[in-house]
Amino acid sequence: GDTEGGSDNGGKSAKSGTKDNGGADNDGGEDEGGDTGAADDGELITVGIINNDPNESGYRTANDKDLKATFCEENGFKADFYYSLKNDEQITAAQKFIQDEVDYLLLSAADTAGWDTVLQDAQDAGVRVILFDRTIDADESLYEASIVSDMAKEGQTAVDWLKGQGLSDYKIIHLQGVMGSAAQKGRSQALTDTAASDGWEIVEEQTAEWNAEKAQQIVQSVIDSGKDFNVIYAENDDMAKGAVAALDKANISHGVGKDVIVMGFDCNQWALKELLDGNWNYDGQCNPFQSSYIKDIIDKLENDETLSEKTIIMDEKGFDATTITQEDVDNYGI
Amino acid sequence: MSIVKRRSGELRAPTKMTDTNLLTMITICVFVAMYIFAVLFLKKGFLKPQTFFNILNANAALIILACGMSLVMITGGIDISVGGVTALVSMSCAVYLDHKGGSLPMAVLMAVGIGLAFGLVQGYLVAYLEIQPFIVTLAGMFFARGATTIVYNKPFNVANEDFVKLKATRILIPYMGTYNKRGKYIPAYIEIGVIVAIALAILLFVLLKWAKPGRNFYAVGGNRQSALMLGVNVKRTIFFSHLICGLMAGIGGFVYFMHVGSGSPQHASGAEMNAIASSIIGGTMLTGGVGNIIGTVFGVLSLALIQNIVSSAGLDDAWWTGITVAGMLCIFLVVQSIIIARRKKANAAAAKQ
Amino acid sequence: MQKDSLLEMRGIYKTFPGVKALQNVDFTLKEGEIHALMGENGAGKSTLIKVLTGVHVKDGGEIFVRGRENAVHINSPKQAQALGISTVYQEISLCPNLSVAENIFLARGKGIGVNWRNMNKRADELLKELGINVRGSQQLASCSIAVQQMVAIARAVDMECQVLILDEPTSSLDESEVAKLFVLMRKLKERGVGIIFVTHFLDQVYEVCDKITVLRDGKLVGEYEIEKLPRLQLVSKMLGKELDDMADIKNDSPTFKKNDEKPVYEGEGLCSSEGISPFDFKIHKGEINGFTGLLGSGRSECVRTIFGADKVTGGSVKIDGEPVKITKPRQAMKYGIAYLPEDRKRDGIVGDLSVKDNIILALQIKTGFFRPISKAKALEYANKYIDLLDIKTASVNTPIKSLSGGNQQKVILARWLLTEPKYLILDEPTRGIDVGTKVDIQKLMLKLASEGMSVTFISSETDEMLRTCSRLLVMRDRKLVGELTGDQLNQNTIMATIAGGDTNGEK
Amino acid sequence: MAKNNAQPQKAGIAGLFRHQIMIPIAALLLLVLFNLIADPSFFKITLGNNSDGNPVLSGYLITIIDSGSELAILALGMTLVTAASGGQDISVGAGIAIAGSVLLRVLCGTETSPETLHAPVIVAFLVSCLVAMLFGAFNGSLVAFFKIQPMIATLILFTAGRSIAAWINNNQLPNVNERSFSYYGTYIPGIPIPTPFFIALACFLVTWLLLRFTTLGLYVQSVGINEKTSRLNGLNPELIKLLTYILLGLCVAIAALIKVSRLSTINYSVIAKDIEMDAILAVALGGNALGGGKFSMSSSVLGAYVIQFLTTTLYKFQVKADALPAYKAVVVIILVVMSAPAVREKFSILIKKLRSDKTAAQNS
Ligand SMILES: Nc1ncnc2c1ncn2[C@@H]1O[C@H](COP(=O)(O)OP(=O)(O)OP(=O)(O)O)[C@@H](O)[C@H]1O
Ligand SMILES: Nc1ncnc2c1ncn2[C@@H]1O[C@H](COP(=O)(O)OP(=O)(O)OP(=O)(O)O)[C@@H](O)[C@H]1O
Ligand SMILES: [Mg+2]
Ligand SMILES: [Mg+2]
Repeated sequence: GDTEGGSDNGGKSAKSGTKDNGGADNDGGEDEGGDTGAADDGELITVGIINNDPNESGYRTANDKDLKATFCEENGFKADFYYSLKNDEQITAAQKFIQDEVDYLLLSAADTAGWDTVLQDAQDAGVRVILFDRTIDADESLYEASIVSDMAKEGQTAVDWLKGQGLSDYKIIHLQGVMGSAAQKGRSQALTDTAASDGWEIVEEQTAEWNAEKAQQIVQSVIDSGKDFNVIYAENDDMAKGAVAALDKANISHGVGKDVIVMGFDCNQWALKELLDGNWNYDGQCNPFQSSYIKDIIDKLENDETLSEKTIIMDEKGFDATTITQEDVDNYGI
Repeated sequence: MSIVKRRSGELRAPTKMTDTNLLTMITICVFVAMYIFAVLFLKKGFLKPQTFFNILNANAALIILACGMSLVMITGGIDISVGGVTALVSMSCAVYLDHKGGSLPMAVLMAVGIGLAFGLVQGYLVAYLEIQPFIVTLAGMFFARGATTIVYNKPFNVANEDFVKLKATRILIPYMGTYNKRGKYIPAYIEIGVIVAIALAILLFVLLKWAKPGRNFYAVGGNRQSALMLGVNVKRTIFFSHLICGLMAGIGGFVYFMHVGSGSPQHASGAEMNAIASSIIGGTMLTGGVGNIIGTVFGVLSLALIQNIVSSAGLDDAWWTGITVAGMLCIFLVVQSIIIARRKKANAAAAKQ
Repeated sequence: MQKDSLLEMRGIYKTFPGVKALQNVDFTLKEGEIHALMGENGAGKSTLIKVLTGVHVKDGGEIFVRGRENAVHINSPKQAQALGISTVYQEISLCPNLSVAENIFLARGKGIGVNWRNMNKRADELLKELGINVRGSQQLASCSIAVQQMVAIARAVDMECQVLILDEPTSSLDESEVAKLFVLMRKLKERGVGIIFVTHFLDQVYEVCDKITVLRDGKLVGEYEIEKLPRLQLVSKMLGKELDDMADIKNDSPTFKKNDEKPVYEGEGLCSSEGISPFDFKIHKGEINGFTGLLGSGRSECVRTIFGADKVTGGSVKIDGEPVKITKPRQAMKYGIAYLPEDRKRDGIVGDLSVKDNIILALQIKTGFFRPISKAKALEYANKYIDLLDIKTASVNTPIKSLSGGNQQKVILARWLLTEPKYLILDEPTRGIDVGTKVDIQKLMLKLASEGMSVTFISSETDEMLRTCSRLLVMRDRKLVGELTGDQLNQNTIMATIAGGDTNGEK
Repeated sequence: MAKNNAQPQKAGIAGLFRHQIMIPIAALLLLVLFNLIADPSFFKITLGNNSDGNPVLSGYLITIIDSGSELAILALGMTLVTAASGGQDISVGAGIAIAGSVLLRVLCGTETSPETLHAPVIVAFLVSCLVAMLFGAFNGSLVAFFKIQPMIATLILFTAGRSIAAWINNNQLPNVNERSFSYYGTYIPGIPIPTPFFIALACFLVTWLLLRFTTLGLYVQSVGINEKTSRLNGLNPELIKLLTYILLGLCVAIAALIKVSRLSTINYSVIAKDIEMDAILAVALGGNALGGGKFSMSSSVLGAYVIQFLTTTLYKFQVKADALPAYKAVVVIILVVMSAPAVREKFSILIKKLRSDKTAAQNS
């Protein structure tokens, strides 16, 4: 781990600036936002929302739906959406929103890096930025708040659970998400650290880029090679699904009390069902419903209240196949 | 005996415009029309000069890549490695500057070097071993993309001081700034990359228009066999087209790097398709022999403008972006094709006179 | 190397896969001499030239050029240019996307800048001097074939060269342009330039040349002074047999006995998108007729309209008296019409396909999508016509594009004969074809007609038409202006009709 | 000049050696040889039982014929398109997303995870075929009637395709729970060889029959080489180009069925990602000129399996998934360089020389 770390668990520790905030000098622009225009009664608050493509995963679809439901005209918002999985396109869109003079810029960045300049521009123009879902690698003063999942914590919860299984030996296939995304960093870090300290064997560590197809191929290849493994740690449900497809083909049993432990993240409804059926063992929650928090923050800012904390961390838990109930599936499935 | 004799045709007025110029004109007109449309019907952002400058800033690298691409396409080839090279350049420079504590000039050299190396190898394979350019450069793209992740597989910001200073340097444009609704004065600016892009575009334009080696590119693209028989060194011309394109990709990669300020394996993904599409929109033909750098520049701007219009047209569902961009592209291409077809007919009729 | 020779080629060998194109060929060009290179189609003339100019790499032999001690190795046309050899190739080799001036000056001269104004000016001067009716700034693609050919010539002449090679430059030129070219050639000759001239027009050879080198089947037959080689002997040297074939074709104009049957084809008020004025046309069973007129008078367009090759915009058609609709080649083929187009490279051959596939193509399309011709059958057809038309090819599987021009033409002829048409249209089938084959084709036509096929024949050489056609339709300015039969079939009447009664001919 | 390496075919063995199919065969042999030397266990195939207790074969080779199937199917259509229109369709990946989305939309209706399917699989498949062929026709008409260069014409769908796919299902990512649906992408109970291989085989056979018992091959080549001539000989070049794109559309739908069935779900933005590049590569590795004209179908299919062989080999040697393209590129370059006519010519001259030296030595 070289550059991450800082920004990822940067929540309440409130120290996020790693070594790269050289270009960003604060001029405290955030205080004077509310004085003109925007908050006039009857007028809609304009927000520009930059998000990843909703069909990236079930998680993202839920996230997008949630945002759309909240930032609608009935609630007093005029929202423009821009979707892209490409960081540079997102940056360009941010510049565009600044030109369009939105009041708020909501941002879920594709990459953690590369955002400081455009956020500085936003600040200079008096556009207030709120990060959601994903942290970025930029100085804290450049945004008002960030509402994110603590990926490192998610990872740690999962790894702790795994530790609790008390296997005689751990032989793990580690399927990573797109390298460099906050979720990948956090969830990988936990496993890598623990594996090193507890002497777990990582049979295979590959990025399947959130992609079920790739995950299937990777696991298939491990099976073909005849290597032994007893845990699949997939950093999202889709990849876990791909891995399981490969296992099924090769008649390797998986799930509660079987040969291979399957772990996923995101809590898709179908994934929780797999847990309920005992086909998978663990699913870590990643809460996509940030919009109400964002709305709170915007309301506060409009009323010139100060924010109590810069980083809000979503409440999340992990589910074990042996304890999960239908109720959980209905409540937490996305 | 033979009685071949012909009606004496009158001297026709010199044909109005070459294919190249015609296509360029179409592009420029469409661009202007779209911009006017945007100003009239979309958010007021389009009235601000900075919106235009932002398009330039964001697309400086693409302009450079597309110019190189046009050159290759004019000679009848294609280079789909440019996006990969861009990613490789930015990642290498980022690692070099940030992890290895390298210096800025060396980083620039490195960027140019990587570009040249790709151009050299691809050019040799295409020109001298006569392998299909699509395959060679497809392999080039695969290689560059893979190599990028081998260099380093995560995105990260570059904190090198010189670089950050360079990246933050903005060239302010006087009298173009505007006040926003909060009463703040926002100066208008362009980035250094834009200057580089414009300079390179002009350079290439001059090369293609006023230098003999430049005309050889057109000759080779128009008819390879004929060009050979007219005494053009076809292989060398093709080689140089790839070399220059590689060089442009290297420089473009660095400009891209300056714009985003980070290294990432995902950088510039799909840039090759954007570059090709821009060139085509700008009037360059994939079949070779026709093309113009000015057209290419406007091609890039048009494509960017389309995306910009779509993003501020208030189309909320994610799928609209892709569908609308494609729709506009489709209309554009069909119009272009109809105009070219009519023109061809006119040409054929002229040949009969 | 002899003192006064500009160029000597010794023992040249060149083999293509399956073809020995050149075997031990010697060739000498002296200062100030116009040297004809003669031979049948596929004899190796173009190959010899391409070896000389570095387009093909020779397999053996030596080339000496004046001013160089040792044998030179010419690997590219550029080197040939540098050695003072400039060339006009058989197939026009210019870049259609560039302007006329650029085509003239491409890859020439020193310096790296392009001075457009200067270049256009010089081009205009040059073109004017040669009497070519275009501007330098015009895009080449918008010029007619003949003009393109003249531009190629202009380029070659304008270069300071000591050797000028002209490979069939005259096949698409009209008389006055040929005359201009000859004046030019003589001028260059006086300056001491050596000229290699390839043509199938014997008249032209005897008009300008000093010497003749004859090739046959890739081998040297000999080099002769022009005075010492009368026509008949030249032809027999080229063909390798004594020739009295010309006499075989009866010299009196063929007569055609009109029978009472309905015409095989009858069209009324035909016109096409290519701007031809509506015309009527009919042909009877076993008749040979032809279109004549100046180049560009619309002969091709007429037959293309008949075949449905261009967009047909009007007119009514009857086949054997039955009204039918012909707007597409497919329909014409269905009614037994076949059409051999004039530009074989563009409209005739399918370059990468084998000779066999090229031969069966039309028949196959006629038989239909679900009834492919079996391999054995295809082979049989191909071999039959290769024998019948004496097509020179390495094998039935050779791609057609590596055949010589004349042989490609024969393959296309074979393609149409194979469909057993009732009515065959031949548009310039003899262009670029050697004398022997020309006669063969004419004989074939007569034979087919006697077997009941109707034939329409277009040729730029009136003699050919007079020898074969019983009826001539005269075109002027894209209009059908006359029809000649019987006694009217002679040069003078034809000329007069073409000129429109005005004896001064074209204004 | 360079584009064309069509050489006169000589009869018999010599002819075979000159035939373009030698290129993928040589590549395949090379890969086999490499694996034999590096680790012969690569070729081990074992018979086991899958989770349902049915017999299945497994091993790297099985993986290759399994995972290479989609590519092989696409290569069939891509070869035709390349031959007829002298360009490539880069929208096949997006097309798979669309076809897959349609398939699931019909199967699942608007539910994300229905208990029972809303329609029989065959109906859904036919609908998706229809849609894919429609999109193929769209590409084809842009190419044929508007004369837009194929790569650019298909760029339109390339840009829009995945969005359209998302739109069809209103951004839902449906799941099929029906077991039998997964048979198309995995195993049919009782048959130990993966189904995709059979599907690919069937497609290949149908294509072979099509080429054998119709004149499609000749028409396509003729149109690809010289459109004008083809028209004068009674063909309708536009129609034939259109036809090839529609056929490719069909291939896309079949590939989509396999892809979707493998996981019983879809992800629009990543399904069949970059498969267009591999499909084009397969055509090129098969020795077909990308500029159109002559083609050899079996070479393309073999080319597709060569690519999968390569991918699987690289996976076996634990090359990182994201670095994999780099190694692939190196191998591809080696392959195409070795098969380049210019290089082969040089080799044959060298061999000739060696041989003549030898005979000279014998004579003396
Ligand atoms: N590129 C090539 N590949 C294979 N064979 C060729 C090639 N070029 C020419 N040939 C063969 O070489 C022989 C000589 O052809 P060449 O073109 O020199 O004839 P030519 O005398 O110019 O005939 P024509 O009067 O018809 O132009 C022919 O049999 C031809 O098939
Ligand atoms: N003035 C001209 N100079 C040179 N080529 C011409 C000229 N006019 C026509 N042509 C060429 O001849 C082709 C056929 O034209 P058209 O049918 O009008 O003439 P044609 O009487 O058949 O003459 P020909 O077949 O001898 O060229 C045209 O497509 C054009 O390329
Ligand atoms: Mg010749
Ligand atoms: Mg004609």
